[in-house]
Amino acid sequence: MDLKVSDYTTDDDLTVINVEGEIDVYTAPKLREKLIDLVNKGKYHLLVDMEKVEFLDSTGLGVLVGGLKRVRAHDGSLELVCTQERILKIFRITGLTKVFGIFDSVDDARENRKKQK
Amino acid sequence: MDLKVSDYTTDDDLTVINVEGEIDVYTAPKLREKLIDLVNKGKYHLLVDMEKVEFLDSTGLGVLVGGLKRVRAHDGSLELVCTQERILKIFRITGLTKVFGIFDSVDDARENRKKQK
Amino acid sequence: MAPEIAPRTATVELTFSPLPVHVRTARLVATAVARRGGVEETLLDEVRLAVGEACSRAVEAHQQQCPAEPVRVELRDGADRFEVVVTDRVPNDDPAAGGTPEVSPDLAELNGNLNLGFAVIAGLADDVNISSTPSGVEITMSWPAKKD
Amino acid sequence: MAPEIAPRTATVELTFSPLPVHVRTARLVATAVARRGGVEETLLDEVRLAVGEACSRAVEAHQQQCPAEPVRVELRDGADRFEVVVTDRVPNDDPAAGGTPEVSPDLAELNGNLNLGFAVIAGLADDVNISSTPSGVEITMSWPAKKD
Ligand SMILES: Nc1ncnc2c1ncn2[C@@H]1O[C@H](COP(=O)(O)OP(=O)(O)O)[C@@H](O)[C@H]1O
Ligand SMILES: Nc1ncnc2c1ncn2[C@@H]1O[C@H](COP(=O)(O)OP(=O)(O)O)[C@@H](O)[C@H]1O
Repeated sequence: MDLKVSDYTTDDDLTVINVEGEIDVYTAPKLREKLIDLVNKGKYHLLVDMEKVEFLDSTGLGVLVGGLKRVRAHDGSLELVCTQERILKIFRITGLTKVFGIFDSVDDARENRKKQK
Repeated sequence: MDLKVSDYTTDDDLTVINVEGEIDVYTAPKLREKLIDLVNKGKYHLLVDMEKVEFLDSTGLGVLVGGLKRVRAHDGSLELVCTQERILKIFRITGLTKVFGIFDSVDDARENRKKQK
Repeated sequence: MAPEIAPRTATVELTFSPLPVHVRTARLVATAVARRGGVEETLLDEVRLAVGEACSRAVEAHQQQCPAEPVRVELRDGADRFEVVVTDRVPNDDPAAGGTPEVSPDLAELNGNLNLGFAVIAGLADDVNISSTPSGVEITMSWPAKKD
Repeated sequence: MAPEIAPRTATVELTFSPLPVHVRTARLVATAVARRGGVEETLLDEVRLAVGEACSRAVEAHQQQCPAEPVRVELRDGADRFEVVVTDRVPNDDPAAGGTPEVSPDLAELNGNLNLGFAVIAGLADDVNISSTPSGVEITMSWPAKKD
């Protein structure tokens, strides 16, 4: 029920953030702090893995949008891994599928990143 | 969460009632009907298997006491199988451990019944 | 709200039509709020059961005397105690006097002996107070809670 | 209570101090009552999310303007609809006008764009009504329910 957030950085300089649990008005501050913290440490290419997210509300969306704004200020990127229909639906309803790159797996996102370089 | 009640009669004429789920103010009527039904069918030796009961409140206790009264009117018996501490606690708090025979297993109860014959 | 609420006490209040099914909702809410309020896991079973008993009792009383009135459960997440107050609106019904005379024997059996319910509450709550007022019966129960 | 309640409608009402943690309790209760009220399993996710959004919005508004006042959620288990009414007590706050001007940018970010919340509610509830009255904002949402 609560939120677990952890991260690691790949050798191609992508920081993957694993999020597990419910991202809601109660737990979103934790994710927000993590994103701010990473940007402060100079990590500007973020990939949020949402596969273990059980619940996401608009507060969580707001935090992701906020993170995107932060990394963009440094020419960075914030992309998502998400295949769960119930979570994707929320991005779709709010039109945010057009704002975030959404991938089926961490590997897909890394592949895409290599292509763009 | 809801209550499942089923029964079978052994060849030594003991009717075992399997109860699964929560016995509370909402579901107790179902158990009560089952007990009444069995007594009406001439089953006077009942053994209620509580091993799969997840919750029991005083309404459930009341139904068991009511069943006991009914079978006693026919020189019958109503005994219980229960090893779950959280359920036993409720019988203890209300003093009903003195009223019901409580066994560790259906086999134990049948063994005891043979001895008494 | 009762006057004794400390200003910083967070409260959740649930009111519901007097139906047995809503006793389950009350148990669910009480357990969830107690858990978050720092009541130890080992005590949550007791909270669930005691709150259920108090609500069952209130539902039964309302069904007989005022089926249109809701039952009220207040959950107070205080500094070091988690407190639950279950209030019915059946005036001058003395709960400890044992059984309501008008109940049909079947219903009384179905709902258990009222005193069984009280025995359960008394055996489970860390601290219990039952007060019968002109506007109804108020059962206050509490358990220790740890803040972290 | 609102005048439109049919006499036989069973209701559950939850009021809570405006804290994010209680939004979880509201979600929990709404989902449980909807399930029992006959709302299809496939719609429960929508109920959970929409009720959470409406409550988050009310909690945010109360925290800024009236932190001592509780937020109210009414669940009406009617004949063929399950209805949820979330009421705040922030007067003349026009929710659809987009954002409260006094909010610090950080808080606004944290709580999401208010319009995102409304977008979610509008996208999920089968039927939504938002009314801003002198005593507060009332969001009414409903879903079909089957009785058996
Ligand atoms: N989805 C649900 N809807 C209604 N009632 C529920 C639901 N889940 C649990 N309950 C009830 O609420 C009580 C507490 O629930 P919960 O805290 O989930 O129990 P547990 O700790 O046993 O998992 C239970 O006694 C049960 O009756
Ligand atoms: N024990 C609990 N205490 C508080 N909140 C809970 C609890 N269990 C679930 N919740 C919250 O209530 C909502 C609905 O719970 P539930 O019906 O049990 O969910 P699910 O159908 O996913 O099992 C969830 O979004 C979760 O935030």
